[in-house]
Order: sequence, then structure tokens, then C-alpha cells
Amino acid sequence: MINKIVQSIAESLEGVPHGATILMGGFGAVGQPDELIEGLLEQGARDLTVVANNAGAGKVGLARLMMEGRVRKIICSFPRSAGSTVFEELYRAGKLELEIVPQGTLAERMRAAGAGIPAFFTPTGAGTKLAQGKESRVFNGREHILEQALPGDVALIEAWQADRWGNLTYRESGRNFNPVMAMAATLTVAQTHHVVDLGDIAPDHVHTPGIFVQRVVQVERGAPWV
Amino acid sequence: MINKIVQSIAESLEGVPHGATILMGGFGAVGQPDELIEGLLEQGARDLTVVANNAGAGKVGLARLMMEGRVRKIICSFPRSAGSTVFEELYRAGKLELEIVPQGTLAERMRAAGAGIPAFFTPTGAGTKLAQGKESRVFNGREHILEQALPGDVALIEAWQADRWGNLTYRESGRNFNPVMAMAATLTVAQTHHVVDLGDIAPDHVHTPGIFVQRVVQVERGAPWV
Amino acid sequence: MQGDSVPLRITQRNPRHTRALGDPMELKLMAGVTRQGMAARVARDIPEGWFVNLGIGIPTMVADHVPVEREVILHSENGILGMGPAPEAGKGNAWLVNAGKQQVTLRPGGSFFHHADSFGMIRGGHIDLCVLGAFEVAENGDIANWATSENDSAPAVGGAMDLAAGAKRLWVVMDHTTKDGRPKLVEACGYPLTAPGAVQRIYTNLAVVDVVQGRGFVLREILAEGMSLAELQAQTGAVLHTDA
Amino acid sequence: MQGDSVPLRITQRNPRHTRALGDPMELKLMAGVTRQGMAARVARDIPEGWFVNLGIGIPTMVADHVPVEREVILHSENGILGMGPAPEAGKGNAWLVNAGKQQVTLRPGGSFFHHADSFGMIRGGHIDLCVLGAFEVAENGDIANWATSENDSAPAVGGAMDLAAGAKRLWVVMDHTTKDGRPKLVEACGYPLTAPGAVQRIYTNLAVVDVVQGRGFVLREILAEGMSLAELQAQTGAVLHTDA
Repeated sequence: MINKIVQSIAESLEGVPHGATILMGGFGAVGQPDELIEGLLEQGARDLTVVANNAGAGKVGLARLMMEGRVRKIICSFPRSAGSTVFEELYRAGKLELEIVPQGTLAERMRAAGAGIPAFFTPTGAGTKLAQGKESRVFNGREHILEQALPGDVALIEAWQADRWGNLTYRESGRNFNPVMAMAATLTVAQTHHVVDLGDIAPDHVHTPGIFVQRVVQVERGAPWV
Repeated sequence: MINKIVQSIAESLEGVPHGATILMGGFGAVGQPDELIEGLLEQGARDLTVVANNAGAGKVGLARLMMEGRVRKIICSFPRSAGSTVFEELYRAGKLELEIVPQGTLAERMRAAGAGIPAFFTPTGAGTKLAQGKESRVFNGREHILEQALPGDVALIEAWQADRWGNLTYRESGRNFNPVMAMAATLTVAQTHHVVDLGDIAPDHVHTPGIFVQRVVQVERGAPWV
Repeated sequence: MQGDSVPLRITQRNPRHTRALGDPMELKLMAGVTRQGMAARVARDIPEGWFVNLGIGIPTMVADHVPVEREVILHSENGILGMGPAPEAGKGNAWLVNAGKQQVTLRPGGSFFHHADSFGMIRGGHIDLCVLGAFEVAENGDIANWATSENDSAPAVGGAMDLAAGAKRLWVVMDHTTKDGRPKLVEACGYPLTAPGAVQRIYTNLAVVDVVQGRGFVLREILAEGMSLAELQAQTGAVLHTDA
Repeated sequence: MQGDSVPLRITQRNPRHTRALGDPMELKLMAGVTRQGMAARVARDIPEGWFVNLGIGIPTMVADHVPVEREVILHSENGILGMGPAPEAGKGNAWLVNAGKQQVTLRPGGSFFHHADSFGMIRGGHIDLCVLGAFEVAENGDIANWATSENDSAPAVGGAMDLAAGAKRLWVVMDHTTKDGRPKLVEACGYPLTAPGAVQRIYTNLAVVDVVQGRGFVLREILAEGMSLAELQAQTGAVLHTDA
């Protein structure tokens, strides 16, 4: 019997290696896999490249991972936001690499990785300083730049419902980056609010089919903020 | 008030010009917009380029459109199947252009058109005769070819439910090419089995958001085959 | 539309934002319309049925000025179509936030989707209109709104480049000048670009200005009460053409 | 595994397909295993938990030979995961068809998605195994299974190239030779390629053969009762290596 549900956060993160590229779902706090990120703190992997929309806030989660010197590089669209002081200090001190990627290009690069597309042309960023060093080409009279797929070794995502095959649903705007990160990683770990029986998610309503998910772990919290 | 629902097939196809590229949904008979294709026969547009997975069967629908000399070119993955005699005769007689595209590349080219990606690299077809004349490049030690977006002027698709904003659901394997065609066309016309009130489709269960749909017309048939 | 000699009048449409003399806000009003007034002016030009993405700041306020009977479908790049206004106090839903991470509501007919689909809508040209703030707009339509200097090594681009490059129309709403009086409508942007040649129209506290390919800035309307074209030109960093 | 001198025996596992002597099918059986036998042999090698896409023909039959207690999740490129067997007579659902356009069923836990997502699974390497038929397989793993000649100007490629290029593993199941006795395991494909270097394993009516990079064909098992390696080699268009 296929059973992707594991019994603890620790088990769900077994084997995450040093040097891994970690895709972290969520847009701000919504759809962010907080327990898995806390688990990663415990788990110990270091020299990480983290891909996320934001660069952490406060002194918990991703910000704490950075404070502990576990993150080598951040790939994100919006590093500076309310409370991103940890990022800013480390970055100014030269202790953190940063790759800024437009939000849609970030999503599309992960979707491409998941779909076996190694590179694609996009108009986003053409003619700006983010195009520096990138191949460009004119299509339909307009400049485009070539962007590369962005695969992950591990994706940490947050789901609303999950079953033992790893089928997932997300809740409202908690969907955001989670489905494309699930596609893009070799090991996708989903924390979920609800574990349901196989077949309880209607086949027309599955958001992420289980083929993109390797491990599922249930968490208790019912909302992105407590 | 936004209301994309029109009252007749004829109205739903108003303004389809000669020379248009028409994307036709469906995989075989499932999810195929039969009434819209019949309507196109009536409507009169000619010199068409038709994009579909198959090249028609029997003497109805797409096959009839070809018989009437209205189709200049077919872009498809699987032209020859049971009953595709109309296609085969016209093609042998040199009365029809044909572009063969691998099924996944066909879907991805339309998805790219809908998502503003003018071209992408794919391993599919590399090293085969379908790669002839295409730019190729090695990524990760493997040859890939560059494929171009495939936009449509019109998409004819089949939905299960639709509302007045053009939000759609599909039924089971009737989804197939329909969502990517809806994205890829300037004018997307959906025939639907059910018209529902705004809000009746749960926001987490919408398959094609109304942004990709311009006109909706209700049809009576309840299954792909009668 | 407005020639040099046309009598100029304030066209702010939202009387509830007019304040009594002596109110500190009045100083601002004297220099043109308020932020709410600018948002209202933008809203006036959005027809029913458009899919619209509103950036953070004044653009977000535009939604409140679209009459409820005029259906405009709001897109948020974090995966929402059909966004409604902020929830009533105490009725917020933590799972439902806009691109600014503020709680919002969903209208009947709304839908959720993932980030790649959401930016497919943007990049694919399905969004009829995007309204953004900006640091500068150049007369060729270049927009700079993401990085405050070439030396800003950790700028936050978010979805701005995608929206500027992808939406069918890009309108900018911003003050006509910086707080210290330097023009924000310029011949060429000094700040790093968000996208080249992307802006079609600018709404400021002083005027509505179109960007017309091959011509540059074309004045459509002066919003600041009592302001002449010459006075407006003096606060603008490039030639303001008129259709008169 | 099987050396030249190893006693050879039929390894067909599905006794219900064994027929009495005198049955016309027996002639076929004498020349190796039946189509169902080939499908059963493939099924034996598929472990629980794999996502598997089965091509039209013998590959489709593989599903019937996976024991129900061993969960293997079947993918169909028209947008299905978790396909079940054909429906009972009279219980068909016209909306639920596989890539061969035959009615199928869906297991609990199954899901539907669109074509771009479906081929994203394939191209993205998420399908653990694809089983296809073929006209020819070359010792370098090239597969030809879509066009019967270079001059076939309207060949039907369908999803074959995507599957051959994209699946994590590609196994071919086909007769060892053509009906007129020409080998289908060859040094180099004569027919137009579906994908270069894609095949890992071949199941024929006579044998199981691996394609090993740098070595070529490596015999794993002879399936035809009483057949020697020399006899098998005589029906094979390239050298059959053995691990012995």
C-alpha cells in the first residue's frame, strides 16, 4: 500500500542534505509551511540555497535559519519587507548571496523545472538591469530574455487537505507558490491541516496530484496566523 | 453587468474571420465542442488553420469542414485514426497542409502562447525528423529543441459548467486540451452543458477562470456520445 | 483636450474627501487632488468587464471608487480573480490576502489559482489594465518603480516587472513631483527601469497625461484647481504636448 | 543472468493464458510467450508506488497483470492519474477514456488535469515508467515506433515522442521479430526515430533484454521455452551480450 504520510516533522525531513536547494512555499505567511521550516532548523542541514518569495521576517522560520548561518543564498522576488532585518543585516555584511527574480519569472522557472523545460524566453525584465548577462532575442518585434529552469532538491509546502497518495488541495490564497514548488523538487514534503481518506478529494478538485508529492505530515494549526 | 452567455451558437461564432487559426478542444470525442464545430460549418469562415489533437473522423464536424474545402492547414499530433479517411484523401491530393506536433509539445506551445512565453526548449523530438529546421541546444548534457508558442485567433472548447463571468469546469477526462486552448486564443468560445449562477462554482474548484473565456453558449447534450 | 488658454478647474470627483479650510490636508489639496482623489479619477476611466490588477498604495484605493454596479474584476498576482474590498472588522479571513498581504474578500464568481497560472494571465496579456505607482515615468513610456538607485543591491522587485511588461495597459498613478519638488515625469528615467516603453497613461495629483508613441507626454486634463499649462509644465521634466 | 548453457525454460506466469495442445494459439506459444504472457512478464517487474504510463496495445494489457494488492498508479496522457480497469459491461462512462480512447475507470485517489499539466508530468520526469510498443529498438537505446518510413508524410506521432523523451524509464514490449522474421532489435534503427537513446529494457515474446549504455543489448532472460542463446541471437539484429 502506498502511504506517503509520515508521523513526525522530523521523519518528513529525513535525509535533507547539506548544500540542498530548498523551495519554500507561501506568500508572506499564507500557505507558508511554518512547521516544516522550524523542523529544518532542528534537522541541521546547512549551506542551503533557499527559494522563496520573501526573505523572512522577524526572528523565526527562514529568518532564524539565516541567523544561524545555515543559508548560503536566497533566491527571491521581494527580500525587503516589514521585519526583514535579519536578511538585511546579513546581506550587508556579505554573509548571504542574493538572486533577485521577478515574481512571475520565479514561478515560471519552477514550473519549467517541473515540466521538463530547461529554458524559456520571457519579456519580463528585458531592457532592465535584471537582464544583464542574459541572452536576449526579439520575438514579434519585442525583446525577450532567456530564463533557466529552477529545480529544487526539496520543496517544503503547505496544503489544506492531503491523502495517502499525496494528492493535495490548498485553501484560498494559500495555494500561491505551493503547486509549482511541488512540481519542481525531487523531494516534496507537504505539511497539511487535514489528512483525508483516499477518494475524499473529488478527482476533479485535486490541486496537486500525488505524483508531485513524496511525503505528507499533518500539523495542527488551522490558520496561517494564530 | 458582465454577461458572457450568448443565446445561440450562431451568436457565439459571430465575427470569426476567414483565415483564422481555430483551436478545437477535445481528445477524440471527449471534451470536443461538437455543436460549435457544426456552427462553424454554418458560419462560413474559410481558409482556416485548425489546431486539434486529431484530424477528424467520419464525415461530420472537422471532417466535414475539410470536405467543404474550408481548411487550409491542420496542426495536430495524430492525424490518422479510425475513420480519418477525409483527411487522408485531401492530404494525399495535396489539398491540405499538415504540421505534425508531438502531443505534449502541442499542449505546451498553446500554454506558452497563453502565458506570454514566445518560445521554449524541450527534449521532445530532439534527434528525430520533427527536429529538422529547428534550433537545438544542449542543456544538462542533453539535446533540446526550441519550440514556438502557438496562439489561436479563436478557441472552440467544451465545458461542463459555466457562469456569466465565463468561469468553467470540465468533466473528468473531458478537460484535456480545453484549458490550454482557452488560454491561447484571442476569442475563446465555450459550449457548456450547464449554466450556473455566479458563485455556484466554488472558487477553489474553478478549472478555467473567466479571464480566458469571452463567450459561453449552452448546449443540451449530456455526454460526449449519444 | 486642454489648451493653454482653457479655463482650468479642479476635476476631483469625490466630495467626501474635500476638507475644510484650515485642515492641514488642505495644503496638499491646494497642490492638486488628494490620494483618494487620484484613485477616484483613475476609477472613472475603468470600464465594466475589465480585468484589473492594482499595485500597492494609491492603486489599491482605486477599487473603492469603482461603483458597485460597474463590474470590474480585480486580479491579485498571488492567485486571485474577483477580489472584493477589505473585510468588515472582525470578519477577516487569514487565508485570503492580496498582493500587499492585506486581508481582502472574494466576490461571487471569484477564483483561486497558483502563481504560475496567475503570472500566465499577466505575461500572456490577459489583464486589461495594471495600475502601479512609480518613482519616474519617461516620455517614451519607460517606468522606474522598483529600485531607488543603481547601487541598491537588494531591491525588491516583486511582481512589478511582470506586471509592467505583461499587462495589456499600464497606467501609473503618482505624485507629479517628489516631495522636494523634482519632476517625476521625465525625459529619461534616472532610476533603474522596471520595463521599457510600458506606460500608456499617468494620473498625478496635478494632471492626467498620456504617453503617445512617437510624441511623448500628451496632456489630457489638468486636475489641480487654478493651474495653468505653463505652471504644470514647470513641474514636469519633459515637454507636455497638447492635442489642441 | 542467463548464460549460454543455462537450461532454458518458459517463464510465462499466467496459467489462465496457457492453452491446450491443438489450440491454434499454441503455435504462437511455441515461438515464445503470448501477448498476455509478455504483458504479465512486464507487470512482474513493476514495483508498488510507481507512476506508470502504458502505451496502446500489449502495454495496455500490463495493467491487468499487476496484482490488485500492489498499488501502481496508472497515468494516461489525456489527463488522468489513477486509472483503473475497463468498466463492467453496461457501466461505462463516456467521459472517462484512456489515451487509446477506450472507456476506463478511476480508482479512489485518482485525479484529472489538463494536457499541459499531464505532459508536464511526462516531460518533467515524474513518470517512473513508460511502456511502449515499437517497430525497432537499436542497441544504443534508440526507439522507432511512430512512422513506418521516411516517406510517410502524415505519420501519427501522438504522445510517443513526449513519453519516450520524458519518462524516467522506457521499456519496450514487442515481438522479437517482424511477422516475416526480420529482427526488431537492431544495430541501428531503419525507421524514423521516436527518441534517441531512450530505451532501458525490452520485453519480447522470446526474451527480456536490457539496453546498457556503452555495451548494447544485454540478455536478462530467455522466455521462449527450449530456446538457446544461439537461437535467440539468430533472431536478433545486434550482438546479445550476457552478464555470465
